Amino acid sequence: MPDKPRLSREQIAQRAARELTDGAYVNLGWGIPNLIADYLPKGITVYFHSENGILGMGRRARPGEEDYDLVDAMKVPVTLIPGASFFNQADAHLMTRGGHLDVAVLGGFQVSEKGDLANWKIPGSKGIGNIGGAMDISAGAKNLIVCMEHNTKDSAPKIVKQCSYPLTGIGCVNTIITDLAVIDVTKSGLVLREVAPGWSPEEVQAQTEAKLQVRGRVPEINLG
Amino acid sequence: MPDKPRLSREQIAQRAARELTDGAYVNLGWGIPNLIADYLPKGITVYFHSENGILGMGRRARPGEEDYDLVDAMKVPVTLIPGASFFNQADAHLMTRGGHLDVAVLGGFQVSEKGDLANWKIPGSKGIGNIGGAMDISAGAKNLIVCMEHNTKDSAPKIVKQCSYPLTGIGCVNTIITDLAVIDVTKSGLVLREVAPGWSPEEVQAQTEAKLQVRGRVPEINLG
Amino acid sequence: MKQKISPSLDAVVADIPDGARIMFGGFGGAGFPNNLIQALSRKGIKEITAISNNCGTREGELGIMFKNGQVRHVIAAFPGPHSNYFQECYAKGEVTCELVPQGILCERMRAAAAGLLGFYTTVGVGTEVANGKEERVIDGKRCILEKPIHADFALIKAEKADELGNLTYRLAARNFNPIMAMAASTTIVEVDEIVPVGSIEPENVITPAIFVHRIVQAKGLRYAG
Amino acid sequence: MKQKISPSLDAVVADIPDGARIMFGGFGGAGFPNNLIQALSRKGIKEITAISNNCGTREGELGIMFKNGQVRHVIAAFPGPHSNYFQECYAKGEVTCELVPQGILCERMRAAAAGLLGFYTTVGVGTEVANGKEERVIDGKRCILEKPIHADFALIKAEKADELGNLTYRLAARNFNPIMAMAASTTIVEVDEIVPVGSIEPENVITPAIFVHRIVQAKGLRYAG
Repeated sequence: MPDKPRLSREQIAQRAARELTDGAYVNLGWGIPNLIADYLPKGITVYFHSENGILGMGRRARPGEEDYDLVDAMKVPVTLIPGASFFNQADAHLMTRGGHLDVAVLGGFQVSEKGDLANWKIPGSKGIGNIGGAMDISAGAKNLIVCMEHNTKDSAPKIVKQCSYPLTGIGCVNTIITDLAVIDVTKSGLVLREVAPGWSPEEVQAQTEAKLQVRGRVPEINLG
Repeated sequence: MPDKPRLSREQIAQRAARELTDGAYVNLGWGIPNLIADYLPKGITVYFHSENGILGMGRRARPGEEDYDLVDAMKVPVTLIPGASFFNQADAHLMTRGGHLDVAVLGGFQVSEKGDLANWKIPGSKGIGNIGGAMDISAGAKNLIVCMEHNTKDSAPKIVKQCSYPLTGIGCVNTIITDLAVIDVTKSGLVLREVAPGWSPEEVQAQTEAKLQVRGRVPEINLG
Repeated sequence: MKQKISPSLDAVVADIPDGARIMFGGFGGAGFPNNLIQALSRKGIKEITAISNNCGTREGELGIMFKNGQVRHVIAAFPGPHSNYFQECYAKGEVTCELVPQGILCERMRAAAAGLLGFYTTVGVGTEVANGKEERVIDGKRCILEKPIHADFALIKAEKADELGNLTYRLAARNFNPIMAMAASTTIVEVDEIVPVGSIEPENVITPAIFVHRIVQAKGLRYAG
Repeated sequence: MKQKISPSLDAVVADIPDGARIMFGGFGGAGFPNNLIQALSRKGIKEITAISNNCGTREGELGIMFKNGQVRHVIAAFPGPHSNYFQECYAKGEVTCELVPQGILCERMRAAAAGLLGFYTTVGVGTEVANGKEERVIDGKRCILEKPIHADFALIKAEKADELGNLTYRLAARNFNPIMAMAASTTIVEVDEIVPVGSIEPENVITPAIFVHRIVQAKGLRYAG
C-alpha cells in the first residue's frame, strides 16, 4: 500500500460539503458525515434534517447552552436556525423514504459496484446490531453520498464487487467520497471522478476491489 | 301497511342520542344523524368529530356568526366547544378507520340481516355517485348505528335479507334505529330491542324483509 | 436562501403543462386554492387529471375547470351533487372519474408522500370500490390492495407562509392541504399572508418548508356556494 | 366530563398486566416517559413486550426494565450500544428482539393506528430485515410486506395536557410520542403540566384528546446518559 498521505476524516467531510447546494434539505448520518456541517461553502444555507423530527438544525450547542429536548440523531444537543420546524418521527421518515431530502450522507463499511451499501453491522460482532434510520434513508434518498475510508484498518478494500457485510440497502448509493477518491455509481458501474492529491487513478484502483472506470483525465480533489 | 303513527325524523334522532354516553367521540353522517346533536341527554359532553379535521364541534353557527373556514362535513358553519382540536383529513380518517371513535351514526338506504350497509348510491340514479367518508367510517367504527326510515316511500322494507343497492360496507352495522324499531345486529342475526309506541313486534316484522328475533318482552321506545 | 416566492398567480402556474396530474386542496368551501385555480383555468390548460375531494360547486372551486372543459380525468371521493359542470361533462363522457373513499384518498396520497408502494385496507371490501383490485385475507380480515396516488403538482391554500415555505392553516381550512403538499412533486401554495422567516413557532408549523416549492400571496376569493 | 387525570404514577400503571405489549416514546434522551417507566418497573411487572426505538441507557429510560428482567421481547430500531442491561439479557437469551428500520417502525405503528392491515415498502429489501417477509415487485420495484404493530398500552411523554388530554410537545421531545399515542389501545401520558381545557389553541394541538386515555403530572426525571 503506497505510503502517501490520504485525506483526513475532516477533509473527506470538507470535500463532501462541496456537494451541497444553497437551500438543500440534507440528512447527515453517524461518523464522518456528522463532520460535514462544519465545512459548508460560504454563503449557502442548508437545512439539516434529523430523523427525530427536526428540520433546520444549526450548530451544536455550546457548553451551558444545551437543551436536552433539542438533540440530533446522535443525542448531541444542537441549536436551530430561523425557519426550523418540528414534526413527529413518522413524518421525519416520510421525508427520508419519500425522496423529499435533496441529499443524504451516510457512513459505510462497504459499498459494492452496484451501489449496495453495508453500514449497520460488522459480521461476527456481538449483539443484534443497530439499524436506526439508515435503511429508510438509503431506500429513499434522491442523492445518497457515502463517506468512508477507502480501506479498512487492515488495508482491505471497502469498495467491493459484492458486499460481504450485512446490507443496509441495495443499489442505493450515488456517490462515494473516501480519503482517496470521489466515485460515482452509474448504471454501467463505478466511475472515478476525482483522486486524492498525489494519487494516480491506477494507485486508487489498486486499493479498490471493484473496477473503476476512468473517463478522460481525472482531476485531484480540490478542497479550496 | 298499518296506518299508525311512526316516529318522526327528529324522534329517530332523539332516540339515537340516548345511545351516546358522556365523553364519547362521535361522528354524525348526513340526514337524520345530523339532527342528533340537538337531542343530547342533559349533563353529558360529547365530542363531535368531523371528517374534515375537527374534534369538538359545538352547535351550528347563528346568523352573523358564520366563519366559512369552520364548517362541518355538510359545509354548514359550526362552532367549537372548549378543548376542540384541528388536524388534517388523513388523521381525521385515521380516527374513523382505526376504531378511535366510540360511535358513528350514518344514514342508510338498506341494511341487511348480516349488517351490510348500503347508503351511498341509488341504483339507476344519474351520475357516478358520492362516497365521501362513509366507507372509511363504516369499515372502522367500533359501534356503527344506522338511522333511517323503516320503509321506503313506496313502503318497501329497507331492512332486508341482502342489499340490492350498491354497498357501503359489509357486516359493519351494530344497531339500526328507525321510525318503527331499535334493532341490534348480532352474530345470530337481527334482534328486536324496542318497538315504536303502539307497534307490536309482529307488526314491525311485517314491515321488515329480514327475520327479527324477539327475546322476551320487547319494550316500547322511550324518548323521555 | 432559495427564492420560493412568486410575484403573481399567473407566473406561479405558468409552467404547468397540459395533461398534468394536479392535486387540489379544500373541503366544504374551506381551504380551496381558488385564486390558483382561476389562474390555471385562465391560462387555458387542457386535459388535466384532477385529484380532489370534490368537483367544485357551480363555477366555484374546481367548477370553472369543468365548465371550460379543461379536465380529462378526476380522482375524487365526493364529486358532489352541486358540481353541475362536472355532472354534465361526466354524462357526456368528456370526463372520466375514479371514485375513492375519502380516507383512502388521503392514505393513497400519503403513501405516495411516504414512499410506500401500496397498503391493505378493509375499506371498500365487497363494494364497487373493490372492483379490479387485489383482494386477500390478512389476520382473518378481507382486505384490498390500494396503490399510491402521485401528482406532478399540488395547488393548496394555507393561511400563512414564512419566506421559506413553512405553513399554518386556519381552522378547518387545513383539511386535505397538508397531505397534498407532501404528495406532489411540486407544491404551490396560495396564502393570505407571507411572514418573515422565524415568525412561526417551530412547534406550530403544520407543513414544514421542505414540502413547499412555490409561494404566492393572494387575497382570498371565496366560493362558499 | 370523563375524568382522565390520575392522582399518581403508581395508580396510573396499576392495571397493566404481566405480558402486556407496551410502546414507549422517546428518542435520544428526549421525550421518554421516565417516571412512568420507573413506576411500571417498581410495580414488578413481568414478561412485557416493549416497543421502543431503543433499549435505554444503563439504568435510564428502559434500562431499568432490562436490569430487573421484566422484558421478554423487544421491537426496536436501535437497541443501542449504551443499553448494557439489554445487551446482557440478549446475550443470555433472556430477551428476544425484532430489529426494525426506524421509519418502518413508525409506519407499522401508524398502520395499526389507521386501521391498515399492511403496506409494501422498498426499505429493507435484500437485507436481513426482509427475511421471512413476503416480497413482490410493484411498479418495477422490489418491495416487502410490513404488518401493523399494535400495543395494549403506550407510555408517552408530553409537555402539556389539557384536562381532556389534548397534548403539546416541547422541541424534539415530540419524536415517537404522537405516533404511539395513536397506535395503542390505552395511552397513558406523563406531562410536565396539566392546563385547563381551552388553554391550548385548537390549531396548535399536536395529539388530539381522542388518543389520550390517562394523564398524570410528573416532575421530569431525566436520563440524559
